[in-house]
Amino acid sequence: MAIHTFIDILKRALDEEMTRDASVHLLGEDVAAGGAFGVTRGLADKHGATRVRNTPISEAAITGLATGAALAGIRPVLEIMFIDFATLALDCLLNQTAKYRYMSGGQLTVPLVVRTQAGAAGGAAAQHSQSLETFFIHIPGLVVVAPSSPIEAYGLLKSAIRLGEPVIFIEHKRLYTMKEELPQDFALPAIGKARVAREGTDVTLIAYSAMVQTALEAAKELESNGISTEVIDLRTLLPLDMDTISQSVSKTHRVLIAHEAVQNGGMGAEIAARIGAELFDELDGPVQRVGCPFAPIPFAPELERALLPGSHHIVQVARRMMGLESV
Amino acid sequence: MAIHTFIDILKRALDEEMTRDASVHLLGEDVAAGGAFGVTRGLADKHGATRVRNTPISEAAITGLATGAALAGIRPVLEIMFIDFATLALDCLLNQTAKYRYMSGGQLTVPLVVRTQAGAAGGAAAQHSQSLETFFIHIPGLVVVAPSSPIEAYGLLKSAIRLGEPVIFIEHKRLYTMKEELPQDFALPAIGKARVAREGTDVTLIAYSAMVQTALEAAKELESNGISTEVIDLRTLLPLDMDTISQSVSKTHRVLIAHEAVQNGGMGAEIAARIGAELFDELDGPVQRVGCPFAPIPFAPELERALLPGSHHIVQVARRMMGLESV
Amino acid sequence: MYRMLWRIRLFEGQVQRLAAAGEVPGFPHLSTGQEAVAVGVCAHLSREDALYTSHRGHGHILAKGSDLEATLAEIIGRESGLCRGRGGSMHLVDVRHGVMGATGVVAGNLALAAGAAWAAQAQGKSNLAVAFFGDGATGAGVFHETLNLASLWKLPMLFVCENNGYAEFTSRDEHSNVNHVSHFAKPYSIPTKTIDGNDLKVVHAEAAEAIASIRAGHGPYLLECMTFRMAGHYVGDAQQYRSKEELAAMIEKCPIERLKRHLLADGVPATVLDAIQVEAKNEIEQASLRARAAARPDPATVMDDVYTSPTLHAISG
Amino acid sequence: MYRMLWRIRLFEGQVQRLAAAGEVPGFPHLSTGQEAVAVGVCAHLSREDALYTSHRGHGHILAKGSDLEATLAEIIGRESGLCRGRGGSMHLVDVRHGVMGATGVVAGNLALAAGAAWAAQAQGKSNLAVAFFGDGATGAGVFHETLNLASLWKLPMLFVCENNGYAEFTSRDEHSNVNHVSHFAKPYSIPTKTIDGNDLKVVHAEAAEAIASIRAGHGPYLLECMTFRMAGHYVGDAQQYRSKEELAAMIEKCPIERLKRHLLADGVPATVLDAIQVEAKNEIEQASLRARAAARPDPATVMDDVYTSPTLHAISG
Ligand SMILES: Cc1ncc(C[n+]2csc(CCOP(=O)(O)OP(=O)(O)O)c2C)c(N)n1
Ligand SMILES: Cc1ncc(C[n+]2csc(CCOP(=O)(O)OP(=O)(O)O)c2C)c(N)n1
Ligand SMILES: [Mg+2]
Ligand SMILES: [Mg+2]
Repeated sequence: MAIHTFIDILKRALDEEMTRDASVHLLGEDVAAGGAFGVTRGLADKHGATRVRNTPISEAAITGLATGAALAGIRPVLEIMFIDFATLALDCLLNQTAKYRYMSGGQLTVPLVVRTQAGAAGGAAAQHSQSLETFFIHIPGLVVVAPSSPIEAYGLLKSAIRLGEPVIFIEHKRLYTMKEELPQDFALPAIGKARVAREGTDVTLIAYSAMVQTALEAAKELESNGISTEVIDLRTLLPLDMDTISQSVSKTHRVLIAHEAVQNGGMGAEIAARIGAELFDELDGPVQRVGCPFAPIPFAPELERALLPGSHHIVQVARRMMGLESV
Repeated sequence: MAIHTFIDILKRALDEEMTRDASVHLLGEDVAAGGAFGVTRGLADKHGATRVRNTPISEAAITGLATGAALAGIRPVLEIMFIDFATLALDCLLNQTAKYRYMSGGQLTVPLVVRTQAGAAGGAAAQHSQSLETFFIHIPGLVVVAPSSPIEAYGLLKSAIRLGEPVIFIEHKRLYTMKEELPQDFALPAIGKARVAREGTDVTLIAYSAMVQTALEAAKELESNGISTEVIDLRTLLPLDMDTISQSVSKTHRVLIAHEAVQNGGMGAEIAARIGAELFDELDGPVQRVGCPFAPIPFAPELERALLPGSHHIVQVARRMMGLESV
Repeated sequence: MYRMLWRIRLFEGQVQRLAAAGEVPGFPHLSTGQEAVAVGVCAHLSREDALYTSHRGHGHILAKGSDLEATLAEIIGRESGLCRGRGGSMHLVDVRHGVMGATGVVAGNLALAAGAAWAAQAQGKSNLAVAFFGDGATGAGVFHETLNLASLWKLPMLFVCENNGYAEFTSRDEHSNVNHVSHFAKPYSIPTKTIDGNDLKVVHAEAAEAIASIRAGHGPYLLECMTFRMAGHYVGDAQQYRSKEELAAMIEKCPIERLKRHLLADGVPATVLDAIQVEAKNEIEQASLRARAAARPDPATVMDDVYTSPTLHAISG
Repeated sequence: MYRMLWRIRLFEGQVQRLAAAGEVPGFPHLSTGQEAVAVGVCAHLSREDALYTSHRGHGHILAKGSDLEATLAEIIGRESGLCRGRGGSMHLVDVRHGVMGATGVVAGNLALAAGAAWAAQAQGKSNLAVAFFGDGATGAGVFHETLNLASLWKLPMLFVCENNGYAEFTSRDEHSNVNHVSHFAKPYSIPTKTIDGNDLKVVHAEAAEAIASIRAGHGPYLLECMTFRMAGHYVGDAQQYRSKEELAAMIEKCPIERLKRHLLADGVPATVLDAIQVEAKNEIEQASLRARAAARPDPATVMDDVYTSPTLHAISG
């Protein structure tokens, strides 16, 4: 068993999928040079420059090109360097990519994966630190996946490439250097299913992407406070796996949702609304959210730290939910 | 007292603001010819071609241009013809317009109003019918306003122009031909405050934009069912006026939120989450949402009608909430 | 080709009549007056060549071979329509005939056409992609991004601009001071020509040359066809912004009249031409009768085809 | 101007050292080697002229007159920084000196600069707007949309492209087959020149001409300055993608060495030049000491300045 960083394991997943299926092609700014984070380094040498293609800085056109190629039978894996710039691709993703199958009355499908980097990672400031998954969960026709660790990324990326739908695949920058051992026997996870990352009985803590790691830390600390926390890793944000959530909530009766994105109008809002409507009678108290306060990400580290939600916020809210801390 | 359509009254508000303040300028595709719906017809003749400027079909650049002009002391009112194409302007709105004040440490402000048309209006199909307000409520630095009638549009547009912040002003196509009398004495509404459009005691029905009219219809029908409905017209979607909501919920203890946008990840999610967290003890039952099912807007009228939320959906859910209908 | 011109002309006339009668949902855009571009270009395309078009695309789609009845059925929102009534006038797709799609977003699918061209190149196929668009679309950044990509990667793609001098109600000189769309191709060294788009003979010959160049592996080509929008921007547009003189010039420019004169001069008997026109009229009328009699979509199927995988469908919020 | 070249060079050196020492958050991009463009262009600007720049903008901002200490303080995230530590290296704004902003989104503020130019025009003011950007930015659609708008409305705007032959780790020939950025201006009839951006004398003279043309009301102008990125894309970039020969050519191209040779040839004594260099070094060192000693922002103020109106602040979610 080998230990892999998030970066290495993504590369491995891409490499294996390209080897398995000749229609898989990589596209994006600097991808032949490895991309901004080195994920695709070496793949051009191995699979050829046609299948690993550098593009100009034209987010709109390369997303359109990838969509058109997907409609024509290629399986592109497109990298949009930062999710902050995915807005440049959003017209295409919203108005073409996501709607093609529906608008054509089922004649066409768009087997496309858009990999993109999200999240704050220390001083990247307001235009390189955002968590914008909410834009995508509001678009019928898309699938949104956000892995929480190297192993998760490996399986989910492979599943996403094989799915045959347009998938937005969100990689958190802070996870890139995280290491994990890849087990030898490994069943690919199903897109659309969440997983229980840690079992517990008092509070259901729902997270995704890097926040799952933060949630696990918080859960540890909460354990020493006598609070047993069940951590759910959503894996797929769209569609949302309410079954897994519901099973957990029927056990704990308390829910805390944590994400790095701005709280207002964030993913947590939808989850809280669904739980509030579908599991109302199961709840012993209000569903709580921990998210980013309503401001852009500031540059100075003190400010960035002050803004971003961390495990201490989760611990504090969870303690309050258990009556261990006053409001 | 004169009777005005939504279109006429918007024109009147623009005309008056341009007369009051020489820094107000209109920009957009075909605005000198009146725009796609005739809202700005005649204003170029009156205020001159410099202040009412046709632009090329360049949503990204004209939004940037308007933002740069606002930073330099102009008060642009920019029209983006359909909110469906606002995604082409979203990079600018998200990464420049909304963040400028914050990133510059308070040195600059962006007094800009972006008018845009939203909603389904019969056969406009998947790329001309969307309700995309949710993208904007998730962006710190923006203000989002969505009037529900001609009178509302008149006051809110004037207030938005005077506010001095970047405001997304969403006009529902179905309201354009609605007529109302404009009272002579008229205090401009404050941005950020909701209004109670109809008082009631059993259910709080929260809506905005054209859905307020639908909600009022539903409320009438519910009255004949013996259900007293309080209808809240949000007016401003960002920031959200929780005070008005809270007052109503403390009275009715039941909440139903209705909007035309796709329900998943929509505005209603945030409202429901806030109510669920902040007013948990006031609730007699789950907060319910009525929104668009998760699909693009289809073309054929039968399909469009089948998809869009209408007053009968509201009535049905409200009756169920009151125990008058089984689930 | 004379027949196809009439088919399109009469098809658009039929759409206009049905729209006036309230049978067409939404706001269809007619290609009346611009038929020669569609017919002249599509004459050189095979089914495997991918066609993308704009909001004004009925003509292109018919010229590419799509069925009259299924196309009309889509435009009036029937289950038997090309897209089962989901798409409508601005979103026609007919994969069987290589019609990969129309779009209501100006310039919104130009890069998709480049993607089709890239796919053909990557798969070692010989087919090409054609994108039809209006002059207004050249204001959109993605048009320029796509020119760059197409030239950089030598994509087998034909850009066809129908320059009708208008974008909605605003004339070209308020959109750009670049007189000819072909000028935009020059920095990229994309071969380009500005031609008379109302003369089918010219369009046919120039399209042949352009497509031969693309098929020979010389990369993209841009054809700017000067043409004339005989109808308003959309059905119902009163066109107060156009001068009487301009509208009067219409008959002179009409591509059907022009071709008719050519053919008569070439010795084709008028009776033959008249017969074609009558046949086309009958075809359209028959297709229209059948399309209008066809079933409307079942509201219960409204959630079909959002996703491919039924598992995603089942649990999607 | 020789002094300003050194100021920028040594400023960037200081940023690089501080970054290596972990004192600079994020990933600053240095303009080392490209100083002549900043100095030669900004020499002609007044405070009222609006300057917009890219992610590689330190030099432009210093040349426009911003304070060394406040600029550095911003780059290391202090409360005394230009933007109170909110912006950082890629988001420098200094309204007092007409520095309207840098951006981390490639090409993201070109249209904003056009907006500043339009505002000046609409307000009847005589000032202009300058936008600095890299060659990579020409791949972005909004660059072309902005060229069109600027030429159509005859905006008083100077486009300055620093063509350093690279976008990140990929050389220009993988981004476009258009050799010169100036070619993009041609369809719009925007006057344009491609010049040696490493020779301050050349830049200064050509910028004078361009700006005179703009101030005379002839509309926008595009200046393409061929230059050389002496550092990596960002601090820490190992630059394995560049050849030894290419890096060796650096010293030959260095704009400071070039100007020095000019000045010596003109008879300026070497001692004078050396003294300027030493003074610049002292200035930077003093500014750096003060900036590093300055207070860090107070975390309690993190929600300041999201909105202007306190009422919006108070109730925003
Ligand atoms: C991105 C976008 N912006 C605006 C519109 C509204 N609109 C529809 S058609 C049109 C004019 C298009 O002009 P042109 O490309 O010349 O095509 P034509 O209608 O002349 O065939 C506009 C502005 C749109 N559909 N898409
Ligand atoms: C819209 C966008 N896409 C991608 C990036 C990532 N990125 C940052 S700098 C850069 C290269 C820019 O090249 P160029 O414009 O030539 O400027 P240079 O770095 O050479 O000064 C890229 C691709 C970005 N910042 N913004
Ligand atoms: Mg046109
Ligand atoms: Mg460069």
